[in-house]
Amino acid sequence: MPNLGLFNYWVVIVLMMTGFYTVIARGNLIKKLIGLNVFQVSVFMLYISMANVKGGTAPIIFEGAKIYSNPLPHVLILTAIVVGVSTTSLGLALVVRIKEAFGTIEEDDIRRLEEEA
Amino acid sequence: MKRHYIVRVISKLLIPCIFLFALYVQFHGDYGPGGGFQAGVIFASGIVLYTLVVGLDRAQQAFHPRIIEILVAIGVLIYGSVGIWCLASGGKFLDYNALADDPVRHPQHGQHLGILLVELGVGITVAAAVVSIFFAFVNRGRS
Amino acid sequence: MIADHLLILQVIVPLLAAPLCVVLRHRMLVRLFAVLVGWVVFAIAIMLLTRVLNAGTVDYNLGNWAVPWGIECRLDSLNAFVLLIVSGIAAVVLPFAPHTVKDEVSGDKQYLFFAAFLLCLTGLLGITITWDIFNMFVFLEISSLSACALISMGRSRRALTAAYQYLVMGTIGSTFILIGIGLMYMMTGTLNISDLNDRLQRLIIVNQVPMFVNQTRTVIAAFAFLTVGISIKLALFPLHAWLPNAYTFAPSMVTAFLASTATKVSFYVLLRVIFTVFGVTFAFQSMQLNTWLMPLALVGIYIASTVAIYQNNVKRLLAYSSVAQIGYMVLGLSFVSVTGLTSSIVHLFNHALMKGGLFLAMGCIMLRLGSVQLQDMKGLGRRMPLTMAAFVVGGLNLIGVPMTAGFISKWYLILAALEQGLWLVAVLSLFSSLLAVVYVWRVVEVAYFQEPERPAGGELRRLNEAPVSMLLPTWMILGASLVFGVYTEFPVGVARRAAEMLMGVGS
Amino acid sequence: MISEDAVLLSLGLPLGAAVLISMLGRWPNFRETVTLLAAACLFVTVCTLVPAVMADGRPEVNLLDMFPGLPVGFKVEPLGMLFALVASGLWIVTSIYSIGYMREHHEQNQTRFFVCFAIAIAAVMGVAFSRNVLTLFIFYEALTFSTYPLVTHHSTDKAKRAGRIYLGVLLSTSVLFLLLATIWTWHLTEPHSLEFTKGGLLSNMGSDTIRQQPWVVGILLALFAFGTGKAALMPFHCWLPAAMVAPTPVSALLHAVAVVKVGVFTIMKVVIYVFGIDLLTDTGMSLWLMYVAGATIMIASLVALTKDNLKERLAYSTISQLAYIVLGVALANASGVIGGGMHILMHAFGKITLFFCAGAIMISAHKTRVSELNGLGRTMPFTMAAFAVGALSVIGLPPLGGSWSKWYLALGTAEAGQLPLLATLMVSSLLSIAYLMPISIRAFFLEPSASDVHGDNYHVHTGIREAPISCVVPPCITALGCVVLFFFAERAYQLLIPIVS
Amino acid sequence: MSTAIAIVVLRDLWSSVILSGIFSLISAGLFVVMDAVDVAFTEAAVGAGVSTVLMLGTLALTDTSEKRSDRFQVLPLLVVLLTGAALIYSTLDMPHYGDPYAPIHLGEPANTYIYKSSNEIGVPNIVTSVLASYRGYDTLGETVVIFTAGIGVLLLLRRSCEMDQEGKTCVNEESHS
Repeated sequence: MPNLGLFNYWVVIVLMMTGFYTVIARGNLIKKLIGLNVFQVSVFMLYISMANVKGGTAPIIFEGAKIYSNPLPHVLILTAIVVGVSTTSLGLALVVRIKEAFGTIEEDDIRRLEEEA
Repeated sequence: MKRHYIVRVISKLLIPCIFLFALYVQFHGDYGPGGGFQAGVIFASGIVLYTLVVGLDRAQQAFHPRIIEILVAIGVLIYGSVGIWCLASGGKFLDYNALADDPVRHPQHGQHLGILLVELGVGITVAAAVVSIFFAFVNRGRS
Repeated sequence: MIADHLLILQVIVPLLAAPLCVVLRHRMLVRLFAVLVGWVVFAIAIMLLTRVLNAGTVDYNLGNWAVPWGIECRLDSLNAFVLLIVSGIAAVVLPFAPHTVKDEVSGDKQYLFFAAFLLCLTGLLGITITWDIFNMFVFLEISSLSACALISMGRSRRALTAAYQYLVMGTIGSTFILIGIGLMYMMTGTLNISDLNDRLQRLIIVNQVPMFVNQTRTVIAAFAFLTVGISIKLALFPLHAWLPNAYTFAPSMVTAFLASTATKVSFYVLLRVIFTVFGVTFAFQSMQLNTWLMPLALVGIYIASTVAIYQNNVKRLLAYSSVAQIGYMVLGLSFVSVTGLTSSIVHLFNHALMKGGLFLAMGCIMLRLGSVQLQDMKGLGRRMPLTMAAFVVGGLNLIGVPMTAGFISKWYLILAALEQGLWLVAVLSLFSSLLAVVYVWRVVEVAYFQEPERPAGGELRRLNEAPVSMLLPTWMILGASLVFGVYTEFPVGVARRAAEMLMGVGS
Repeated sequence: MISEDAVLLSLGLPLGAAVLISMLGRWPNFRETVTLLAAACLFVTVCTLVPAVMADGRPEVNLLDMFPGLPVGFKVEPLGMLFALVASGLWIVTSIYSIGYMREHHEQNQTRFFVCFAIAIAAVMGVAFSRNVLTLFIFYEALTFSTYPLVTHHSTDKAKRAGRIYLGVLLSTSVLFLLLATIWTWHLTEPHSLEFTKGGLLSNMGSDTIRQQPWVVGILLALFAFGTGKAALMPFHCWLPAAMVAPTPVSALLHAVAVVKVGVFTIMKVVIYVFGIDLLTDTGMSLWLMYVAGATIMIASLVALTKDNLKERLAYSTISQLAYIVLGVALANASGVIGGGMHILMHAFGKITLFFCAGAIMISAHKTRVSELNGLGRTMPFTMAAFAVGALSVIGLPPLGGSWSKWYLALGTAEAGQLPLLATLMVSSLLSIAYLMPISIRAFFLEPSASDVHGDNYHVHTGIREAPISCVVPPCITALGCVVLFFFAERAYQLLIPIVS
Repeated sequence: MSTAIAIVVLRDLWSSVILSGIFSLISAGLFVVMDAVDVAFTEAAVGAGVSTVLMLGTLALTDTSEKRSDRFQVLPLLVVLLTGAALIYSTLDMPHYGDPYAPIHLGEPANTYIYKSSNEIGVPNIVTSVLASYRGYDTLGETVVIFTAGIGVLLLLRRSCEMDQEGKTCVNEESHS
């Protein structure tokens, strides 16, 4: 059963798709953003799990540690997290303004309002 | 939250610790986990808690939005100017070795200095940014 | 000493200028400062291009860390060219800004607006020069976040929803790109572009079987994710849903800037990933990418142009025509020949000019007329002669009339098609330019051969021509498009060099 | 050398005139003076080129290199020389005429009118002198766009619809077929070139594809022939009748001479200098074109019979006459080509006369229909006389210019052994009599219809009432030209001989 | 994982926001398990902290419950399944979890980061040294991203009721039309 080692990727993928589905299928703007969050976080998991090494430790050098997990993905993900939160905050700000302008945060209602306008 | 004394007292006690912890994370990032970004977030969360306790107005008196806004910029500027400094001292952009008094034998000094400043920049920007975003939201909610 | 660091300064100057704008805060000061920065950046770009053309590629290792440990920036004839376009457009658009921004963004926020604009510029430039694929992602985010903020500044409330749509779709796109990067990194362990290209051809042991990295299913999936992600950013049909709204409701200058730079840079990224990272053989022989792209491009051209014909909001009309024009670029790419690539790179340049000019003209009309609806533009040819003349020039460009830049692109596109013996494609793409005639001429007829109907009783509000500070940039860009429609050595020459480099033939 | 400057000048003059006119819009008299001066100077300039060309000189100028190895430039050769002479010469007459016409009609936007007119002439010169297909294409399109405002001049709905058809047909044919053909030619030649070369570009430098698959030649010829919509070859002729909404001077110069002739001229240039007559005769790929032309001749003549509106009738006659020229080229033998070339000249004079008269009638008698012309010969003797002459010339009866070109064309068909086409020519001449003569007959031999006697035009009985002098002189001049050309056709022949030898 | 599912299913936004916070927290835990302490730290601070706070703030300004959308779209599901399939497909040739011979662990740049950084940079925390020095440019970009977000939010949300020079009156964003 060689693929056992891939099991944890599969979990990550399922998570990703849950988030992705929320983004494209749900009508509620906030819900979309939450979905986006889930989506991104699970992508982060993909990166982190590829960085891991059996019997490795966190990449902080100290005596007695030989194997470290790969630090590069960690760095990338640190950056990516920041990007994610920035996106979320901007999106939320937009949602607030949309709520003020349209009085709703449901995609369908907004579309209807736009057709009228 | 003006009337919940327990909460207020506890948080009054808590907030300084939070700031302290933030500073620790900020400058201990080289040795343990953590660094500018985390520190910034923690610092910001401290301010957020403070705002929740004392209310927006007093909070904004303490941390004037305009100041915060400028701080956001300052952080980036610090980071960038470190890079420029490296240029000025004959290295490539962000080449901290150039900052060391003796780049050949002890480049680490340069690296230490560079990383310290850079992390500081990140910390300031992050903290200020989060706070100003938070303020913006709360302001919007009020009026 | 500066000369060695020009490459990085190209990005750092606007990057640091943005926070300075926030510190300065004063309105006039910020405006002047932004304009200044724009021209400095343009100057740098020109110097860089000349150097690249004379001395070949320019490298810059950030922090003096050798590849693959540090991040590298590299400039070759392709991205030097893109750099020139982006910075040039920015330099022209910035002086244009104040009048339009004045009645779109409230006074005490303008410094933020300009800061965001500079950040967007930074992002685009950063994407263009970097040679590190993850770094590309970071700057992609900078540009798209700031662009989103800029779009949301439009007058109509629909600008908000447009911006939201842009944000969500853009983030999905960039997350796809992120996945692609991750998968590729997983199989190669590097992020540097040339390093990637090199390691993709190595042998590795997968499930106890040796195979080439670029044959592994992981890399194939990575390729798919990257292509799709970039196509979203590029608004390649059918992933263009975000573009029309964004262009229609964004502030005039923002539309002009984004329309002529953002999609171009995305197209550059596409070229870079397909040709430099994966290489022609992989992309077009193993993956058969062109068999996907060519139909998509053609269908995109036709549907978008047809939709454009039925628009009554001229800005939206132009937005759809942008989607169609992107189709032309991708079509040129899908021929996988030097001429084809030349055509799409030349078109990248020309389209930046013509669309920029057209949207600037729209900005002028928006300022004076307060609307860009077709029925409000009756008789505008006599009321705003210079602006409408500019529009006509741009329109002729879109159609591809001889002596305009558009003709050059068309010429090479058809030539490339014929070289490949693709008759149908040649005829189809010629025919599609007739659709352009239709949607351009609708506007021209209304503007020149219809009398504006007077408001009941009241006399017709007399419009004065747009201010010089707006007409000048408009005409500068369109003038350029005319000049390059006649003296083609420069764009075609550079484009051909870039194309040969991408195809790996000649110099 | 002087003639190089002359070539540039012949483009610069009209353009400069256009600029001046647009600036002098406020003072009509100066404006018109500029037009006339420009026209005169242009004609003189073109004439200075004749000796050089007669002496087998080929003055050439390059403007710029648009693509590597593909310049935009000019090179004068006999055919273009002849065409330029016709166009520039008739511009003088037309401008005299149009000044009178426009003022008499109190037209709007006269400045725009004259500006576009000048630009159009410049474009025609560019076409006439162009050295390669690209240059020709550029000025061809320039002509299309510069004449569009003239067609929609009245900016009524009718005019706008006509404009759409005009632009639609001309642009789509040129973009779809002509451009494709141009690029294809560029692709087919080894080394790539679009130069008009004696004996035929493709037969000299064509890559192997040409020799291996002659059908390519056929397709290419089709693309070129139908691509030049201006030649009004059926089925792409409908723009010409539509364009008749334009003011008469436009119909006269542009749609009887300049524009349509640019069309046939393009076809001639392409056949002679791109394919080369021999290539076509060898491959026999121009046969179908002969029959298309023949069909156009017949159908157009028949349609002309049915039209009551004078200008439309003339338009259809133009279509059939143009097909004569195409036929001459398609025959791909010396007589045919020469006949075609001469017909450009002859038909130009004849047809412009007819249009002038039509305009004059419209001005003074306010009549546009053939059926209203009864007895007009008494009130407008000069006009109607000129009309008669022009008509006869178009029909091709001696002693008028038209007879020569028809003669050579007939000769050509005979040489090519295309008897059915020869018959076509004969029949269509008869038809042209049928649709042109009645007009003169009505004018001179019929009594004015009753409506006129009591109608407002009481002047029918009050003796001569001609159009303003500036509208009567031009037709007389051109009519005279028809006669003169009969006797001086030799010159034209001499000029054209080199292109087939 | 169940949390994620729950987020999709739940209609009440309050709880789904809280849940997403919890989700981030859990994932932070997972990161720790996978030896990514810094990331875990950040994720906890950001995902569970900042984002949640902001989302709650937003909820306070907007609706708290999602409208039940009766339409069930097939297309999104298809897209998602397709993407998922592509990803699963991609995993088949992946090095296994924790496989020390995976390409990214062998060779450069990883090894240098791990074994040389301590004397090149002299900082024990490799992540920090990579973050701030080797890939300092990325981090600069990251900072700028945050800065951008800050500016964007201010542009969007800051009320601006100051008189312009042009004498234009208070520009209220509500007056969008």
